[in-house]
Amino acid sequence: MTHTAYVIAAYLVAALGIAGLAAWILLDQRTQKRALEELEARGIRRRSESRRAGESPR
Amino acid sequence: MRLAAEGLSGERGGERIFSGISFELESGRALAVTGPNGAGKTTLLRIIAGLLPAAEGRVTLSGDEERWPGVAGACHYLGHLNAMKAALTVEENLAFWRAFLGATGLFPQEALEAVGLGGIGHLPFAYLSAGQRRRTAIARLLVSHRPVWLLDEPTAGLDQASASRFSALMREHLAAGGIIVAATHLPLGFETVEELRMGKRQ
Amino acid sequence: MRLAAEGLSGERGGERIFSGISFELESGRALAVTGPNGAGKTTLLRIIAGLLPAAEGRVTLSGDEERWPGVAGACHYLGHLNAMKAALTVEENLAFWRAFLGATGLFPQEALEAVGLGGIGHLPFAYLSAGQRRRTAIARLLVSHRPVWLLDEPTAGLDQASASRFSALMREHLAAGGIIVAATHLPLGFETVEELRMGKRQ
Amino acid sequence: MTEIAKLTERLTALANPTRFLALAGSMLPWLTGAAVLLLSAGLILAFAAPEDYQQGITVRIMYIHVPLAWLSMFCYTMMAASALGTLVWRHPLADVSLKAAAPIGAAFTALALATGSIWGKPMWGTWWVWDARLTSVFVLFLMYLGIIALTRALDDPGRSARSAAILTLVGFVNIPIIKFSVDWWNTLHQPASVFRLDGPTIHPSLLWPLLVCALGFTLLFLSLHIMAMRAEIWRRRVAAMRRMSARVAEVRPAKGHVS
Amino acid sequence: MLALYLREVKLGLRAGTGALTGVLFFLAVVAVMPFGVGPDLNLLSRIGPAVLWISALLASLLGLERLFQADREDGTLDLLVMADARHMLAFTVFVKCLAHWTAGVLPLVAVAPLLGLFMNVEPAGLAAATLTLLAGTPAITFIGAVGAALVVALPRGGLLVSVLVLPLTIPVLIFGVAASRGAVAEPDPFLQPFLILCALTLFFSVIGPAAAALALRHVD
Amino acid sequence: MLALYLREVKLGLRAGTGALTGVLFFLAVVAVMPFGVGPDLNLLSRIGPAVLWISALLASLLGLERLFQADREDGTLDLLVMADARHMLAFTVFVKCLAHWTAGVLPLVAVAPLLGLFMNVEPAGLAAATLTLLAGTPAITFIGAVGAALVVALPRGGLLVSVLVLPLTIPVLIFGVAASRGAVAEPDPFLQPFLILCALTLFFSVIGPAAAALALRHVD
Ligand code: HEM
Ligand SMILES: Nc1ncnc2c1ncn2[C@@H]1O[C@H](COP(=O)(O)OP(=O)(O)OP(=O)(O)O)[C@@H](O)[C@H]1O
Ligand SMILES: Nc1ncnc2c1ncn2[C@@H]1O[C@H](COP(=O)(O)OP(=O)(O)OP(=O)(O)O)[C@@H](O)[C@H]1O
Ligand SMILES: [Mg+2]
Ligand SMILES: [Mg+2]
Repeated sequence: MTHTAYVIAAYLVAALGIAGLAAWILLDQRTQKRALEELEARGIRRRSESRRAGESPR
Repeated sequence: MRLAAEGLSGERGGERIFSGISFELESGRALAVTGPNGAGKTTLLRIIAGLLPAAEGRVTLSGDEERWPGVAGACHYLGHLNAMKAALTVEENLAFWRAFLGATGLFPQEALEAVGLGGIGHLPFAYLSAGQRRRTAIARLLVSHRPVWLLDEPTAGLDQASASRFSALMREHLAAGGIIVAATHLPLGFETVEELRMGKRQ
Repeated sequence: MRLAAEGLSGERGGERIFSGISFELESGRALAVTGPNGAGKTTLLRIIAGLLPAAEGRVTLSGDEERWPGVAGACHYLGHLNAMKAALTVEENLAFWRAFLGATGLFPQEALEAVGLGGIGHLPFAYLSAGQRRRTAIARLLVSHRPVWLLDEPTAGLDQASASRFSALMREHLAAGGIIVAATHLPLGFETVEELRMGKRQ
Repeated sequence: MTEIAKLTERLTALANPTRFLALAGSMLPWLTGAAVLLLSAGLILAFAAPEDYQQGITVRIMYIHVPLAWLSMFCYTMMAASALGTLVWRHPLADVSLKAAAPIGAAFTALALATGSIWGKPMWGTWWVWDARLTSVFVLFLMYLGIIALTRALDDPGRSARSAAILTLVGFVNIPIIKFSVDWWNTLHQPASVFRLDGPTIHPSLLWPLLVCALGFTLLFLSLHIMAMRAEIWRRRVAAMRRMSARVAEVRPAKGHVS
Repeated sequence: MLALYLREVKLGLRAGTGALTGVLFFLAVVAVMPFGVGPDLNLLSRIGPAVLWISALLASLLGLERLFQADREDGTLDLLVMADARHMLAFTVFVKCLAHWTAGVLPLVAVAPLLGLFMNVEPAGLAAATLTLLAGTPAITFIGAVGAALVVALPRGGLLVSVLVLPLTIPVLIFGVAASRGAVAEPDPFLQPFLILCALTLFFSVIGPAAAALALRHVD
Repeated sequence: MLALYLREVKLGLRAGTGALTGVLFFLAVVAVMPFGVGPDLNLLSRIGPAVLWISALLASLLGLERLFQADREDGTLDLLVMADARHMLAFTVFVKCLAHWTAGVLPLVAVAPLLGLFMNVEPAGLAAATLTLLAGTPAITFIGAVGAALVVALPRGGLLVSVLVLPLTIPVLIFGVAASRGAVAEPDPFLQPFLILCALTLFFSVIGPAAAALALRHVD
C-alpha cells in the first residue's frame, strides 16, 4: 500500500507546514510583545499617548 | 497672488519634524527659511512643492486660479540636486526643461548668459565645476516662467560674483510679482525678506 | 612634515586650466584655495590627491617617508561628494571607512559626537539632511589618521554652529602637526591660513 | 449622512489599532478553538468517509489539498481588498492586514502545491506537470514571494504600504489574465497530456467532510492572520518607540513663527 | 513630451549600457542554445521562436531598474512629479517607457531575424517572430515600469525588479510564442493569439503607467 | 579588505532581501521557460542546464554595470583609488567582484538543484550544472568588471569597449553548458570542458581585476 505512504506524507507535510507557520507567528508575537512591554517599563510612551489620553490611529 | 500655509506639520519616517508652521506671502515678497541642519527646511519646501504629503495643514495659492490652479504646477523647485543629466550638454539640458516645463521664459543661451555661463553651453554637464553646475540649475528657473520659486540652499558653492548675480535675478523675479521661498544658511543679499526660523535640533 | 608643490599645471579635457602653481606647507599650516567657480580649485586638489595627473610639475610630501611614502596615501580627501552609501546606516558607513583606511582614529560613535551627530548613528544615511550628510563625511576624517587633509568646500551647507565646530576640528588637526589644503568660497574661521587665489575665469 | 459615509466611518473606527487589538484579544480564543474543533471533526469525518472507487485511499489527500488551494486564492483576494483600503482610504490597518497575510498566503500556497504534488505522483505518475491549473498556482506562489520581498525590502512602513498595495492590485488584475492565458497555452500544445480534473462528480459522502474541513481551515487562516496582524502592530509600535527613544533627548518638535 | 521622448532615447543610446548589453545578452542566449539542446537542427528550428521570445523578455529586464532610479538620483524625478498638472504623470511614465523601449528593446527586435537564421527558423516563422516581438515587447516594458517604480527608493533593486515583473509577463510570453508558432505549425492559428497580444499591449500600456505613476507620486 | 567584502555583500543583499530575491529570481526565470518552449518535460529537461546558465548570466549582468558607477557617483571610487598604497587597487576590484558574485549569483547557484523538481533534469546533470556554475560564473563577473570599469573611465567610448569585452563571456557560457551536458549525454565529455572552464575562471580572475584597475586609475 504505497498509496498510504503518499497520504501520510501529504498529511505530514501539511501538518508540519502549518505548525511551522503557527509557531513562527506565535514566536513573532511574543518577541514583539516582550519588546513593547520592556520599552513601556522604561517609561517611553508613544507620541499619540503623550499628546492625549486616547488613541489615534497613527 | 498669494501663497499661504496654514498650520503645516511635517513628518519624516513616521516622526514629526515640525508642526504649526503658518505664513502668508504676497506677490513680490520672499521668505527666508533658516535654522540648523536637520531642522526641516528641505522637508518644508518639499511639502509646499507637493512632493511630500503634509501631516497636517495645507498650502494654497490664490489670486490667479485659472492660470495656476495648483500649487505644485506654479512652482519652480531648486533642490539640493540639480536635475540635470551628466551625459547631455548644458544647452541640451536646458532646452529639454524649457520644452517640458513650457517655453514661457528665456532661451537656454540667454538664460546661461544671465547666470554668467554664456560660453559653456556646448560642454557636457559632467564637465562643469560644482559652482557651474549650480548656476546651470539656476538658469533652469529662467527658461520657463513660474510665479513661485522654491529654493533649497541655492547659493551653496557659488562664488561671490555669482551669488550677487543671483540676488539680482531674485530681486527681478520679485519685482515682476513673483514669490520666493528660500531655505538658506547664508544671507540672501536683499531686503524684502521675511524670515522663518525653524526649531532647534541637533 | 612638509607638503610642497612645484610649478603645477592642471588640464581638463585637453585644456590648460591653470599653470605655475607652487606652494609649501609646513606641519601646522593651512592653505585656503579661493577663486571664482571654474577657476580650477577642485582640479588642483585632485591633482594633489593623485586622482588627476599633473600636466606639469609635481607634488611631494617630505618629513616622514617611511610612514607616508606617497602623497595620496597620506591624504584625506573630502570632495564635493560624501563617499557614503545611502543604504547603510551612518555608523556602518563610518565603521567601513575606519576599517578600510586603517583604524588609527576615533571610533565611529566618537567621531559622530565630534561633529554633533551623536544620536543618529543608527539611521540610514539616506535619511539625513544635506548638512547632516556633510557632517558625516567630515566625521570620516576623524576615524582614521592622515596628516594631510584636502578639503573641497567642506562647509557648504553647514549651519553656523556646525561650521564653527568644524573650524575647531581643523584647528586641532593643525595643532597636532597636520596640514590642510582647503578650497572654499567661505572664510575658514581661523587665522593660521595662507591663501592661494586662483585665476579669473568666467 | 449617506450610507457610504456611515460605512466609511464605521470602518475608520475599526481601523483604530488599539480597538482592533482589544477586539482581537477577545475573539482569538474562540476563533482558534472553533478552528481546531472543526478541523478535527472534518478530518474524522474524512477518514470515516468511503474511499473513492477510482483513486483509492489517495482521495483522502483531497481534504487538505482542496481547502489549502481555495484558501491560497481567498488570501490573495483579501490582500487585494486590503490594498484597496490602503490606496483609497489610507487605513493604517489595511496595510497591516496585507503585510501580515502575505507570508500566510505564501505558506498555504506552498502547501497546496506540495500536497498536490504528492497527490500527483500516484495519480499521474509524476510530481509535476506544466498543467494550466498547477502552473497558475505556481505563478500565484511567485507573486506572494514577490510581495513579501518587497515589503521586507522597504523599512519605512508608510512607503512600503503603498508599494505593496500597488503590486498586489496589479497582480490581482493580472491573475485572471494569467489563468486565461495558461489555459489557452496548455490546451494548444498538448491536448493529450493535460490532466483534466473533472474527476468523479463528487459524491455527498465526500463532499460533506470536505466542506467541514474547508470551513475549519478558513477559521484557522483567520486566526493566524489576526495573530500576525497583532504582531505587526506591536512591531510598528516598538519601532516607533525605539526611534523616539533614540532621539527624545535632543529633539523637540519645532514651532514655526514668522518674524 | 516629444522633448522628453527624444531626450530619453538620446540618453539611452549615449550613456546607458542597456541597449547594447541587451543585444549582447540576446546574442549570448541564442548562441548557447545549440549547446544546450545538442546539434539537432530540427529541434532548434522548432524552439527557435520561443528562444527568441524568452531572451527578448529577459534582455528587456536589463537596465529596467534604472528607468526611474537615475532620475531620482539626480533630482529629475521631483520635477517630473511636480509637472503633473501640465503633463499627467502617467503619461510621462508612458513616454519614458516608450523611449526605453526604443533605445533598449527595439535594436533587439531588429537583430532577431538574424539570430533566427542561425537557429534555422524558416522565413515565415522569422517574420512572425519579429512581428510578435514588435507588438508584444512594449507590454513587457510597461509592466516593468511598475516594478521599476516600486523599487525606485531602493538602492539596488536590480534583481528585485525582475522578480516582481517576470510572473506578470507570462501572458505576454505565452501569446507571443503561440502566435509565432501559429505562423508555421499549420493547425495552430496565428491571427487570434496575435490579436490577443496586441490587446495585452494596449491593456498594459494603460495599467502599467497608471500604477507606476501612483507608486512614484510619494516616492520620498 | 574583509570590511570591503562584507560591506559590498551587505549592499547587494540589503536592497532586495538578498538570498530570497536570488532564489525568487531563479524560480521566476525557470517558471517562464516552459511557457516559451512548451510543457514538454522531456525537452525541458534537455535544455535545463542551459536555462540555468542563462539565468546565471542574466543575474550577473543585472547590476554589473553599476559595479563602479555607483561608487563613482557617490565619491567612494576616489577614496578607493587613493588607498592604492594600502590596498592594491586590483585587489580591491577583485574583492568587489567577489562580493558582487556572492550576493548576486551564489544564491542562484545554491538553489540550482530545485530546478530538478520543475524541469525534470536528472540528478547527474543537475550536479554537473551546479558544479560548472560554481566554477564558471565568477569568470563572468571578472570579465564584466572590465567592462564596468571602462564605462566609468570613458563615459563615451566605454560603451563600445565594453561591448568588445562582454563577448568574452560567451566562451565561458559555452564551455559551462557543454560541460553540464557532457555529464548526461553520453558521447560528450565532461572533464575536458570543465577543466577549460576552471582555467578560464583563473585566467580572468587575474586579468580582469588588473585591467579594471588600470582603467579606474585615471577615471577622471
Ligand atoms: C501541484 C499540484 C496541484 C496543484 C497546484 C493544485 C491546485 C488546485 C487548486 C488551485 C484547486 C482549486 C481549484 C478551484 O476551486 O477552482 C484544486 C482543486 C482540486 N484539486 Fe488540485 N492541484 C494539484 C494537484 C492535484 C491532484 C494530483 C489531484 C488529484 C488527482 C487534485 C485534485 C483536486 C480536486 C479533486 C480539487 C477540487 C475540485 C474542484 O474544486 O474543482 N489536485 N487544486
Ligand atoms: N527620507 C527620510 N526619511 C526619514 N527621515 C528623514 C528623511 N529625510 C530627512 N529626514 C530627517 O528629517 C529631518 C529634517 O531633514 P531636512 O532635510 O528637512 O533638514 P534641513 O533643515 O533641510 O537640513 P539641512 O540644512 O542640513 O539641509 C532630519 O533630521 C533628517 O534626519
Ligand atoms: N571632467 C572634466 N572634463 C573637462 N573639463 C572639466 C572637467 N571637470 C572640470 N572641467 C573644467 O575645468 C574647470 C575647472 O573646474 P574645477 O572643478 O576645478 O573648478 P572649481 O574651481 O572647483 O570650481 P567650483 O568653485 O565651481 O567648484 C572648469 O571650467 C570645468 O568646466
Ligand atoms: Mg536641506
Ligand atoms: Mg570645485
